[in-house]
Amino acid sequence: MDRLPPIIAIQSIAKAFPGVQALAGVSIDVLPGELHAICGENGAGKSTLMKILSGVIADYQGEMRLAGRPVRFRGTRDAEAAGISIIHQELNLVEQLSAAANIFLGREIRTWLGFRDDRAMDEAAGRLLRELECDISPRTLAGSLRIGDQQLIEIAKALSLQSDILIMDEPTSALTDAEVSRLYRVIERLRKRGVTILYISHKMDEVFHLSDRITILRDGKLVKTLVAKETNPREVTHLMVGREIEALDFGRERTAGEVLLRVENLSLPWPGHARGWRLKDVSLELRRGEVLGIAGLMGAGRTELLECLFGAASERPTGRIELLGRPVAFRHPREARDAGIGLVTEDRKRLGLFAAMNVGENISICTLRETGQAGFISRRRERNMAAATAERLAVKSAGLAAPITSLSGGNQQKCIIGRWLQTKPQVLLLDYPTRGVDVGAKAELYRLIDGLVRDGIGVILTSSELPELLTVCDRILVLAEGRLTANFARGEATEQKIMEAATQARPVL
Amino acid sequence: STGSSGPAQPAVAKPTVKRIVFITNGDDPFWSTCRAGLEEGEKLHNLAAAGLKADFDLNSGGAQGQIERLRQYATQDDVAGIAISVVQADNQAIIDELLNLQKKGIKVITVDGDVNRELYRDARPFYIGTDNIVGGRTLGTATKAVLAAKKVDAGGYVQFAGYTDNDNARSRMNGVQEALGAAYVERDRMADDMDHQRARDNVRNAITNHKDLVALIGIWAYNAPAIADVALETSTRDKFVIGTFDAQALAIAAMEKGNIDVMVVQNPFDMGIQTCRLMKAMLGGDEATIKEMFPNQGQPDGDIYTTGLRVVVPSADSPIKPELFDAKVVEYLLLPDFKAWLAKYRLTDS
Amino acid sequence: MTATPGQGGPRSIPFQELALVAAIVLVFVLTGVVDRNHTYFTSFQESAIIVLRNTSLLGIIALGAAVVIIAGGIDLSAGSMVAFSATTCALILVLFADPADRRLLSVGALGVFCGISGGVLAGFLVGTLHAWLVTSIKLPPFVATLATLVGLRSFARAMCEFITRERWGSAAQQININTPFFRMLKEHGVWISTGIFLLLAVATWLVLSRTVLGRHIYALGGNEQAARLSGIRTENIKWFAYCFGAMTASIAGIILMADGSVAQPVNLARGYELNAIAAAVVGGCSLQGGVGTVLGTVLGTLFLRLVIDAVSKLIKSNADVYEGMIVGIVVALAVTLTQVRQLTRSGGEFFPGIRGLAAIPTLAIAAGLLAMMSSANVELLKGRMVLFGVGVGIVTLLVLSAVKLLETQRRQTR
Amino acid sequence: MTATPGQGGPRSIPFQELALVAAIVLVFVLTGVVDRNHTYFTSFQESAIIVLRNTSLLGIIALGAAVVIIAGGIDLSAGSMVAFSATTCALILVLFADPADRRLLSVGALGVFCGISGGVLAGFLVGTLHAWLVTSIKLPPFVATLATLVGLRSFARAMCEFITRERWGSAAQQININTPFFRMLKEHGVWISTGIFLLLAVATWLVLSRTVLGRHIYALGGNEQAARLSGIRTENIKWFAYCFGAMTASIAGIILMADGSVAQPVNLARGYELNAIAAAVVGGCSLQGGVGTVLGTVLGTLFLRLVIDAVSKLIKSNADVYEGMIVGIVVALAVTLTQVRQLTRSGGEFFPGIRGLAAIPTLAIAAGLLAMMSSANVELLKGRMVLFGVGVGIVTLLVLSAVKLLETQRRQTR
Ligand SMILES: Nc1ncnc2c1ncn2[C@@H]1O[C@H](COP(=O)(O)OP(=O)(O)OP(=O)(O)O)[C@@H](O)[C@H]1O
Ligand SMILES: Nc1ncnc2c1ncn2[C@@H]1O[C@H](COP(=O)(O)OP(=O)(O)OP(=O)(O)O)[C@@H](O)[C@H]1O
Ligand SMILES: [Mg+2]
Ligand SMILES: [Mg+2]
Repeated sequence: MDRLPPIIAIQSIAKAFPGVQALAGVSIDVLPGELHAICGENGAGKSTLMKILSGVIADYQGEMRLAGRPVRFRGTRDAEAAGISIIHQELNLVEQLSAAANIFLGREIRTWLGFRDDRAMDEAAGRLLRELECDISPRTLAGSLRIGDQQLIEIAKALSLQSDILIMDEPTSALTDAEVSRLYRVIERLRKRGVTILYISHKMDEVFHLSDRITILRDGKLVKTLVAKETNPREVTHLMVGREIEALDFGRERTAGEVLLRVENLSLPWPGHARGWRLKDVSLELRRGEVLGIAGLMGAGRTELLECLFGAASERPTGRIELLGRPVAFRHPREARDAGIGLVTEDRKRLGLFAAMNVGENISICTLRETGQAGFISRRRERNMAAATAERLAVKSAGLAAPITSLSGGNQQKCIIGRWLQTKPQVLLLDYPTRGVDVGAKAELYRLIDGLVRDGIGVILTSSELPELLTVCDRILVLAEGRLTANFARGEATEQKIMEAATQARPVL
Repeated sequence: STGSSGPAQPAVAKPTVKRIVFITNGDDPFWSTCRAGLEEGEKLHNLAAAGLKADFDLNSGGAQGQIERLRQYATQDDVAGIAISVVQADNQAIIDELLNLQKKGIKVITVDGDVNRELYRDARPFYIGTDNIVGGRTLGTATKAVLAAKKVDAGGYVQFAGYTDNDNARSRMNGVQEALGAAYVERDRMADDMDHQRARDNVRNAITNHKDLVALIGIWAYNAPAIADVALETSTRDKFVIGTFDAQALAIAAMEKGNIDVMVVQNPFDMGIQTCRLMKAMLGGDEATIKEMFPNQGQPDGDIYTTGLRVVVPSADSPIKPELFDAKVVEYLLLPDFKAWLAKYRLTDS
Repeated sequence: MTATPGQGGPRSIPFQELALVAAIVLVFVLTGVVDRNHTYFTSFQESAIIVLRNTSLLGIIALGAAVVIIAGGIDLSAGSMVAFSATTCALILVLFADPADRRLLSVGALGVFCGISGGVLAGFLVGTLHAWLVTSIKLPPFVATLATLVGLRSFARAMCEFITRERWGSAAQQININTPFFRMLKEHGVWISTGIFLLLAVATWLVLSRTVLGRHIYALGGNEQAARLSGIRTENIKWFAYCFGAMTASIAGIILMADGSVAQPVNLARGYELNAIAAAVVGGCSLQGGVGTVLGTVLGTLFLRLVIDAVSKLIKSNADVYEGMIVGIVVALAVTLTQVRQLTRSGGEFFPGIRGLAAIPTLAIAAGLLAMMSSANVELLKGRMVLFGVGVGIVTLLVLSAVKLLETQRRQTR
Repeated sequence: MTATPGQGGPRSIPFQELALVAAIVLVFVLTGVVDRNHTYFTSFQESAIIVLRNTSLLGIIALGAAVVIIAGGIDLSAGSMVAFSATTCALILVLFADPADRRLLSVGALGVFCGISGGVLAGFLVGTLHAWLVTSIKLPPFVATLATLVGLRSFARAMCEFITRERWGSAAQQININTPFFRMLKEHGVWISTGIFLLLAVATWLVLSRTVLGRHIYALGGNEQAARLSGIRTENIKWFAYCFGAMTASIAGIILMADGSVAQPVNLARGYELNAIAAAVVGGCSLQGGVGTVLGTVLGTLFLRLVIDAVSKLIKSNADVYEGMIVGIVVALAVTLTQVRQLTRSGGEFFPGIRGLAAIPTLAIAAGLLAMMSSANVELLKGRMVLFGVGVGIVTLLVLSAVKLLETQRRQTR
């Protein structure tokens, strides 16, 4: 295998963005037909490298050889012409267009008159989706699809090119395990066809399940390229972060206190949808000092559940919610905030960050009133409070005045958690806080959560990564199609059991 | 080319040359004729010799625009005199600025559009221009004559203008109404805010809305072609008598085609000339000329110099006859003669 | 602006268009009946011609505006562009005509041809300028076209003065066009402009709904980044959109010039850009981009103009005073219509909190004043106008307050 | 509109403001020197007063526009709001005055008080209406304020005609104000309006940069969803922003009415909204929201007005012909300035592809025509104007082509 000449030879490629050196002299050889995983912390430069490889970024230093020939892509079209296609980390769909239109966007099929041939495209798209074992109609609007299905559209789009080099940048970040295993099967088929795949993921199990070789980046520099069979997750993560991650088991000897939050028969309608509800008769309680995990497939309604508890749901939920024994019905996040609840949203960029503000302002946004009197802000106290929080959470940044956008994903997440810690919440709702966060940062977040519950607040945590839930949570509830289908205590839960509960539609309780 | 008469002045002219600035109330072609007159007067009365030059400033900004300009000129110390066609006769702010200019020793007169004489007569020493109420009466009389000739002794009519409560528009309309008398009912006075497209739509709507119309009266210059065109396009020309003010190129063309029965034409060209004459006299302290222009100064309306009105009719067989009008005020012209006069001064409008 | 998902998506657009058709028929019939002269029925043709003339003129510009809006941009400069192209065309005629001939009678076929193509070319150049400012200088479309909105008109004025001064010896602020060709154009003004409008509409429809370019325009408006990452040359799409917008405006400019047989840069087509945008919006184009149809735009324009005309039929004199209100209300209502489903479904309240409480008197006062003023045109209300107005105001107040109460009730019970 | 990340971000704002100060000084000195009367030096005070008067008037509106823009909205209705509040105030005076007294001399203190508070209240109501349309009816701000832009003015006209007809027997389209109080106001017009302007500026500055409300306004403009999920009552913030915008406009309306001693709804303050937005944008406010400062806005307004005034000093008469061009160019340049760093550093080309190729002649032609027209004001160029214009055009063409070539070179070498 190693005897073959590399199909892609990346030679000392460097790319600088204003402020950051995203890549510094990275050289990688990718062999034909192999699945080559790229690992690294947030901001290591993985996506940037892939963007260069797929012609999205055209100005960079260094050179690239494709099957021996030097190439320099001006745009994505050049790359596609050269047989390289990419599935981007972020969803890039036009919500107003149909699934088929999105799949063939930029490469529309024409009739002999030069007009668009929508029927042909619909048929082709249907075929691709079936290949992905996905049953959505090619005519449905992309905007009305669930995140998971949207991700699958992206994959179908990349596959439609039939290219012999495929780049996947965190394709599973929005997929459920079921969909992930579907994707695995697709990948297998592709590899049989001899397609070379570059695969980026923060999930070690995926990396080791799929890849032949693993290249590790750190701070835009190449650390090492390893053969998968000759290494192990521990070594890889070590190389990624440059230090050991003690995979210690959190939550030992934590003791749950009185009930903070009691939810009875919470239901959330979903007008104009066959199912009719996003949540149905959900009952749960959260005790002081415990981490309550919520598992479920994409679209199961985890986000909606947290949104309901936080008074941020699009519809008005029915049912009963008690906070410390008092019944509450929040109509606005403000009321929830004042009552002592905090929500760290799933979609950091869209729902969390204020890109135009600096780190300090992002941390203090919820607690400005506390800083001064009569609606005025005391800059000094604001700064002190923010500084204290940043220190407590060990936010790595060039000071509070640094623009929030200059921080890595994990640190941005810490800032948002810090924002809510400043409100001294009783209950903290964390909606998949480790999404797209690298291993190092994840470990820190786990430790942080552990510390918080020990200080006597209650945490509800959702995640699509079961090991994470199993590590951090004292109890794990499972949502399936908006209903609670299981309730495991620490210890009795296994990935197997959770998946069973998550995939069954009818409630057992 | 007479570039020097342009909106902009040579930046290196000697500062000893003082400017007389003429500020208009709008940007009608009417004013191009007046400007031509001003340039003519500049030569005729040899302003250059007196270290003067006339400068034409078209204001398309309404009252605010005029106020703004008057303030500007108050700061520029090469401005010796201001001749202005006041856009709002009752506008106190404009009056204030006029007085302020005179306090600074700048000579101010009004041309074509005067201040409200009951209230602000002393805001300017002299006025040069048409007597709009007389103008209105003249047009009314002429229109009535044509109606009579058509054996139409009753019916409605509509008057069109830019702003129906602008002073000269109002007095013209009142004059028309007065002269047409009670036999004919004024159905509407339609304002178009000086939007030419809307001027046309107004005529269209008037025709569809009022079934008994016998006459359409254009009060401002651009209303004339608007009326003629619409009458033509709706092939209702023969239903109406069309009388208009001023003579835009398009209006003249329309009258040639027989689409306008009568035009009451002011003489902006003469206004320009007289402005130069008066200004020179005022600045040069030439009492004789002033006396000559305003013989009965001090008496009522002794501060008014009326430039002639002209009634222009298509041809000699028009029912409108010279004897209808007071020859002292009104000059009766057939279209060909009028065009000849225009040609003499290379003018297109009046 | 908060995105309104699904708004005007394929499913909802027919709704919008059907609603417009219904509204158009309704307005037509109602006006025909209520109008004292029943003008719409008695003299259908004249009325139709008046409406057609304005519709086609506005519609041509609206098509351009629609394409730009669908592509996710905005073009505020249409009105000035109209004036600019008209002036350009007129000035070219001036140059071709004999200096003594200020009525431009002596302009031959060549002159006319150069004039027209000059005007259209001006549109192309301005469109290119917009695209350049937006794509290369990275100005927000609003700013770029705001700059040309104010810039182009004054540019046209300056050119007009300069060229006439050089050519005729005395500067003119407006140029009268008696050129035979344009007189002819004017004679058949309605039919020609309507023809051009329909032609353009069909062409635009073809492009938008049948070609790849059209798909890319929607994609660009819907999600620019996605479009770019799909290998679409978004800059070129924008180039097309802005050129199309400017060129439709310039065509309208030439028609307008012929129709008025005068080119007057100062106030020719002032504010048309807003009417065009309004028409497109009424037709269901979303300012967030990616949503809108040609049919909708055409219907929107027709509806807008019809309503305006209807009012001038009902209020016999000085109807133009009310035109603005009509347009404003129509626009607000039309866009509300596109949202109405979201509004009702999401149990959203109409008058939430103090904010809502404050909105109620506002609406009541507006309603009252409107009633009072419009009552001036109704015979039997003469003299009782103030009473009537106050009455309507109070009724509105009560009704809205009731709504508010119900909403509060409902939220309590939940 | 394509987001321009980091534009006017915390660090770059001082730059913007310093640049403006420099520009202001430059324009002042240059004009003072070039102007043949050296008016700026010889009669500094009068000139200053003129500039101040216009600056303060526009500035008051610009402050409102800035707050709305920073809050992520847009208010197109300012100009109409000015006319509306002026008309409201005037009509209240009419009602207080004796019907025979059309110059409103007989209006007492009470009448004046009611008039002024009526005008300001009108602002508050309109602002509330905007907030209601945007938050409850979910109209995009552009649409909502577009509707009021066209609606309010005609509403004002209708009211004016109606009330004057009822009160005086004959409808008037404008109301002259000779009420002693407003005469007095007019006497000290500059100082009062400047005072109000500065007062408002300081207040706005305090709110924006020192209060929680202000921070929330930035947050709302920066990321509405996140703001809401951070427990900010975004609807109320919008309510404040739109009310502030409308009320500043209505204050300006009353000042303008006093200054012109006339309330003329038809064309009072037409297009001021765009000048106000332009001033805010020149001052560094980003239309994407979340970015902008009071100081910047004030400087932007001053700069804009100063340039306009300077031109009217240099071009002695009919300067307003060029005003539009000035504003347009200033706006385009100012916003370009805020981007210039991104442009250069991200290796962006100025004339990429055919698009760039097409832009070059466009710019060359514009430059040529501009040169030709402005050359009319220079003695020694008389007669050679066309030559000069063509020359400049060609030079521009060559220079830009050279740039284009270099860029192509550079991308080749890469
Ligand atoms: N368009 C851009 N402008 C400025 N900086 C950027 C841009 N894109 C990436 N960066 C910076 O370049 C560095 C590498 O980014 P990149 O997205 O490649 O990291 P990554 O390895 O993909 O991280 P993640 O695992 O979160 O996807 C980061 O510091 C990021 O902030
Ligand atoms: N059909 C849909 N239409 C509109 N929004 C949707 C739809 N489905 C999901 N969403 C939104 O997308 C986000 C996440 O999608 P989803 O419903 O899968 O949440 P979830 O069940 O919590 O799953 P996850 O937490 O893994 O994203 C939520 O904010 C949800 O409101
Ligand atoms: Mg990445
Ligand atoms: Mg979720």
